[in-house]
Amino acid sequence: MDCKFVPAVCSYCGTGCGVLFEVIDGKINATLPMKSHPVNHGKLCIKGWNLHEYINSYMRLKTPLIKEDGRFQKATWDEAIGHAAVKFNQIKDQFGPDAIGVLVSAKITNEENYLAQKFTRAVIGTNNVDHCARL
Amino acid sequence: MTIKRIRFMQELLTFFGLEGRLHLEWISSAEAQKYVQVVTDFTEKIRQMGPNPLKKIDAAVKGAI
Amino acid sequence: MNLIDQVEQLFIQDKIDIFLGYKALDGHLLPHGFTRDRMEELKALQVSEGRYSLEKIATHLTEKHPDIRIGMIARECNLRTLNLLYTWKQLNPENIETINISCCPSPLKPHSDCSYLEPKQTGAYKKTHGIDFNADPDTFLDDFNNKNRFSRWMYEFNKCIKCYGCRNICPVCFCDECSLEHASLVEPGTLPVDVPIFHLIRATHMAGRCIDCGLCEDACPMDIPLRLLYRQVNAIVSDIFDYRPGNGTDQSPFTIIGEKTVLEPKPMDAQLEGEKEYGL
Amino acid sequence: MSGSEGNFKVSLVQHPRYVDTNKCIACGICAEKCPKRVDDAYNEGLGKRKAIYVPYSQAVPLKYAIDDTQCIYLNKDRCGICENVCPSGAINFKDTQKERSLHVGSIILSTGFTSFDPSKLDNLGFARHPDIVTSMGFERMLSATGPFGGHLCLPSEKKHPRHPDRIAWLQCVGSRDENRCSNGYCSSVCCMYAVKQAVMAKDHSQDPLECAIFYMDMRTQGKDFDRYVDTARENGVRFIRSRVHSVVPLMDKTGIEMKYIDDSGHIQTEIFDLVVLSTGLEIGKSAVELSNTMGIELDQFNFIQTGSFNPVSTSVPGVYACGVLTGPKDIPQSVMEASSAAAAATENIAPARHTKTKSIRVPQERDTSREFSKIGVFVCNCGTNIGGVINVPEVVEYARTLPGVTYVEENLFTCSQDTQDKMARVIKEQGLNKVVVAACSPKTHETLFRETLVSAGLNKHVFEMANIRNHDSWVHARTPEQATEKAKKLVRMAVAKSVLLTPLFESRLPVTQSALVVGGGVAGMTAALTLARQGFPVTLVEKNQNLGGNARQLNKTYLNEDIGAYVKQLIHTVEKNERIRLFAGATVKQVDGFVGNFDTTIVAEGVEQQISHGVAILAVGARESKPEEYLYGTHDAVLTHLDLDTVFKTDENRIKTADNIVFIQCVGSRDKTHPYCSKVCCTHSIQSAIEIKRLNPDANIYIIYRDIRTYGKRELIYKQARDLGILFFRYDLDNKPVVSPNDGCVTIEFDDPILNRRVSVDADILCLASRIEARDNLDLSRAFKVVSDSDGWLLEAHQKLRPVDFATDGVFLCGMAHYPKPIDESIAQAKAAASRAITTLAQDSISVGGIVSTVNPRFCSGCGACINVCPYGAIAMNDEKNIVDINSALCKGCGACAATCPSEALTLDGFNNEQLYAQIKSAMTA
Repeated sequence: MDCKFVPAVCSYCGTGCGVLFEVIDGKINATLPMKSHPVNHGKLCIKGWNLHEYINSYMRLKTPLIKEDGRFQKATWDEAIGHAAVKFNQIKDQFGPDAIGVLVSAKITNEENYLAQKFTRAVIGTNNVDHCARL
Repeated sequence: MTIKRIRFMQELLTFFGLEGRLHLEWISSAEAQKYVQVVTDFTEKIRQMGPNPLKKIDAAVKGAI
Repeated sequence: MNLIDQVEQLFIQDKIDIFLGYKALDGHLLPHGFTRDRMEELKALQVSEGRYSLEKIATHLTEKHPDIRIGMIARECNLRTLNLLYTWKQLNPENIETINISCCPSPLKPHSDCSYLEPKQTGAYKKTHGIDFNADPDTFLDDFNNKNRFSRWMYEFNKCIKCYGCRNICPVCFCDECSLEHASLVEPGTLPVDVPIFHLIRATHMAGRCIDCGLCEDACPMDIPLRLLYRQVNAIVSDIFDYRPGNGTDQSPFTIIGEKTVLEPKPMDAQLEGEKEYGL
Repeated sequence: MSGSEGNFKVSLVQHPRYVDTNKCIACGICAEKCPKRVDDAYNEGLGKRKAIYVPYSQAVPLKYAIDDTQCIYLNKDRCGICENVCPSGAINFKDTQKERSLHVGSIILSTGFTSFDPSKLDNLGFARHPDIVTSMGFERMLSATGPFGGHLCLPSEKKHPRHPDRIAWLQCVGSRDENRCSNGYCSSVCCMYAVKQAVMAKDHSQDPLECAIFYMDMRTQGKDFDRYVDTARENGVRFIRSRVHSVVPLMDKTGIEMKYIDDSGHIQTEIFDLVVLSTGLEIGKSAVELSNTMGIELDQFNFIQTGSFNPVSTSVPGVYACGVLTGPKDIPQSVMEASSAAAAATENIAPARHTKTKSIRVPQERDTSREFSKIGVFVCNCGTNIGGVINVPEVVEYARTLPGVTYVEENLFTCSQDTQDKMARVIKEQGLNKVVVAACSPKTHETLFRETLVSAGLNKHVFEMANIRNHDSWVHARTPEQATEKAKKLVRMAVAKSVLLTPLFESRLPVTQSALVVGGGVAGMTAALTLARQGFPVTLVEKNQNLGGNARQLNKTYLNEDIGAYVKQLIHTVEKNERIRLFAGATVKQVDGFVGNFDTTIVAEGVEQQISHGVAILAVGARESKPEEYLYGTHDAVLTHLDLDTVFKTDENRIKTADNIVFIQCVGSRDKTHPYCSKVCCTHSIQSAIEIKRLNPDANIYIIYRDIRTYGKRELIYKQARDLGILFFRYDLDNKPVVSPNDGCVTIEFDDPILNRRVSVDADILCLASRIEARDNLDLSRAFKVVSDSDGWLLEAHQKLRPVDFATDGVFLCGMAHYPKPIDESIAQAKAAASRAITTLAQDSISVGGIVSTVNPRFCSGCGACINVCPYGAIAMNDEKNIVDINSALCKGCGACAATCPSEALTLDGFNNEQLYAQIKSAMTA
């Protein structure tokens, strides 16, 4: 058996609380607040406390899915990205770039958010980009 | 068992500032008079104490939402 | 013998399978499970000021491996927790080895008085509207009348953001199904939380269980004086039943049928003078 | 009666009731309207009732009857109001006397007693002053259903109720009295009930109440009785040892004067407001006539003659008797005898068991699990009981609006047979899958409605009652509008719960039809033999190598029957009986299982053996304690009862040559550390004293006692002893006799309260009535999950009403393990225990499930809190899974575990949290 504690930053919002994952036998078993973290001082909100739940959730998607004939089918990343690119291009061609909007999330990193913004403005060509934490 | 739990709850409610709103009394099915007396006394006591302050909070919370 | 040698001995004598202690990582002292496979790690074993609930980790381990033998660093509060978990059959005392350490710098203090938790600063606004962290249950009862106690607690409870941190961190909360998540008792999806039902439920469930480690108050992001509340819970249980959770492995008075303590129902008092009006 | 044992023909006369019990629903309108007021015999003439009446409020069946000596219609052919007002047409003035003939195998007589009528005693003033009442009358006065509604009032002041300040009880009225009446026996229950009445009167009274009991000997020999008396004394009940000569109502009506002689011999006068005569028990005329008709032998007091070894058998084979009919006795003893008589009466006709049983055909249960709730609500008017206060049509309309309700109906009497038939039809036609009845208390009618559900193909647990009568119309009769609102809420709550009701299933578990009896004394052997004769295999486990227990050392019963010979015979019969498997020198090691299916490990001579049995009877007895005072063990002249009985058998000469023999009573009993009475010693000492007198008429015999407790017919030997010149001296706990050695004899010094002098006797034999003490039953009680009281006696389920049952099903007790008792009572209790055991053994299977707790293994964290709170030992830890298991055969559905479980892993089926929360929520929403 094996029991270790892995520090991490909560991915839910921009606050950046320090969390500690309790890992037993290689599986995340619980989330703890990091007592010595300068941001949260050993406190968490309900989302942070339940970080481990979604990691282990049976409902979590592990591969991309593409809807065919009204049902989701498992697909590879290449297929999914290709499919999305085709569809985006179709919309852009038919209705113009402003018909597309992008909503980004606090659950991804700053760098990824930057990329998303860049993608929206430079690739799609619209300013329709927003972030959930702006609410 | 009951007496323990109720006694604990009474003390706890006192700490919360809800003193005297919980009462326990043993009344057998043959003690109709006692039952009436206890219920009347307690109703009167609660009436004097005024409405449950928690209801106010409930209303305030609902109003806020 | 120093701590590391002691743990090494336990491994050598084959008394434990895992030892729960602390290890520094990037300047943070974090809990860690030391095992025989990686004895070299033992050199990094430390005692931490920041307290994590090692017992809770032990129960998690026991859940996965029922026969695992666990060693751990134990302060006074940890020992009380362990006693309580033995009482409630969540850990088997035969499978637990403790290395007792004192809460530096002072030697062990008496029950419910941990040096790491005091004094705590209370802001001016909170002092006028809410409850001082460092209040004593008795002085709190004396200082305020029924009405004031009520409004002060309501002020505190209304802040609750329902993070469940108090329950999650609690070393003696082990239920698989928690009443606080029971939709019929605590309405899901609303804030503020059902006041004061949420905290009353937790307070009653703490009766005969709370070992007063103070972790809940520590974990509360809204600064609700939970420790004061559970100290009063403990005081009531101690007054009525002469029972102090974690001081031994006696059964909780709430699970003993028949009267260990002879109690009479409380008589109905006269109405409380001059307290007809309650304010929020 | 004709015929003989096993084949009796009995003809019965049933007197007309003039009310059809099938139609009467006990609404009470008839009595309300009946113009004829009559003295209420049940309330001892203290109150009034009508000519149409229910004899008393708990009467079974709860149906009215017409008193044909008082009814105006039956006597003068006028009135007939009840017939007009009866909503169910139950009155039948043409009812006639019916004769019925029965063909039976055995007959049990239990016609009880009548209370002594004190009006014959002119010195006690009864019937000449209303404030002199009998104990039966006072009992009614204290009762909430009595003439004064439970308020303690003087019967003399009808208009302005006045509370008494001082009440006196006079003991032995019509008992222990051969001069003024011919009842020489002790009624044995009056001391205890007088103390109880005094305590209750004090409780009932708001003002301080002075209670005084005038008595001769305080005969509170029953289990825990002495403790009760001590508490009463501490709470200020006065006990005055004096037989009151006369009771004189004062001319100026200020009270009742009583003159008595106190302990020091002075005449005292006291004035009381109320005097209660503790009247004794005697056999009524009709009971005597009945016995004479049947040819049953009676004793000189008209009690049925029975022997100590066959306490429930009469002189006519096949006819048995129990209760006060065979001698004065209290409730527990009567209940034991009743079970005992049942066992005796069925012993010879056991092969006929179940030959006349009919089974009911039940329709197939409909599967409603995939259906939406279709709730039928039946609102009852209960004649005018509910309809007279509550606006029932409004409630009905309201019920229609409730979610899930598809059918609502108003009934005049929901419990009547035709409505039940209709209900069953409606359930089928409308496809209802839940039923709510808004009527009276589930206590009385729930079973009936459940049967109706079953007959309509529904599970009996998808049923809920709203009590809009007892909880509503009766208590809020003066505010009908609010009562109607409350009725709606009650219906809404019941509907809210019923939505969540699910079918609960009961299954049958086979019963191992054999018994285990622990203890091979007289009680154990009798129990084993009774069971064996009823056809059940029995395993009898005795710790010693020999059967017989304490009885082997005993000499004679108070009726002069030879115990030794009886025990020898009994042992022989037990050993001969092929259904009894005997394990001597064996102990019980471990008990697994539960009622119907026990597996017990016994150890006999070092060999372990597994026994399967359905029930167990614990008859482990008690033992004589060895006194630590009065030179016992240090001087040869000092003996205990058992020692003396041995002397009778082995060394008669020692008795024949003794000059002085002294008995000291209550040695180690009734003191601070052992506050109980050993019950048998007074009789034993006197019996021994008489036996000594027979052998050695010149011997001087002194009995030093505290209260002589020769209860019941034992009083006769007390009288005989006094006639024989045996001397009795009373002592107090703080003035015990002093014993000192004096060569071959011992000198006993004590105070004689009558001479008021110190007396000393040189005794050749000093016999100590040493305390009977319980054995160490800790292991046994743990194994069988039963409990002992603080004195060590095994604790029965209910001290009065279930004296041989334990709270744990399938385990019974008898003999001295329960409490010290004489051999006749042990035998009666043993048969009673066997009788109760047969109620389980006679079934081939028991019903398991229904309203019981279940555990959700997913939520159980194995903390074990529920195990501690279960009073029936139904929960056990499953060590493998670290969760608990509930044995639904033992679970009684009390719900203590469900209330204790912090995780809500345990639920009480039919009362689970969701259902209760739903009920509460629906009550709270406006």
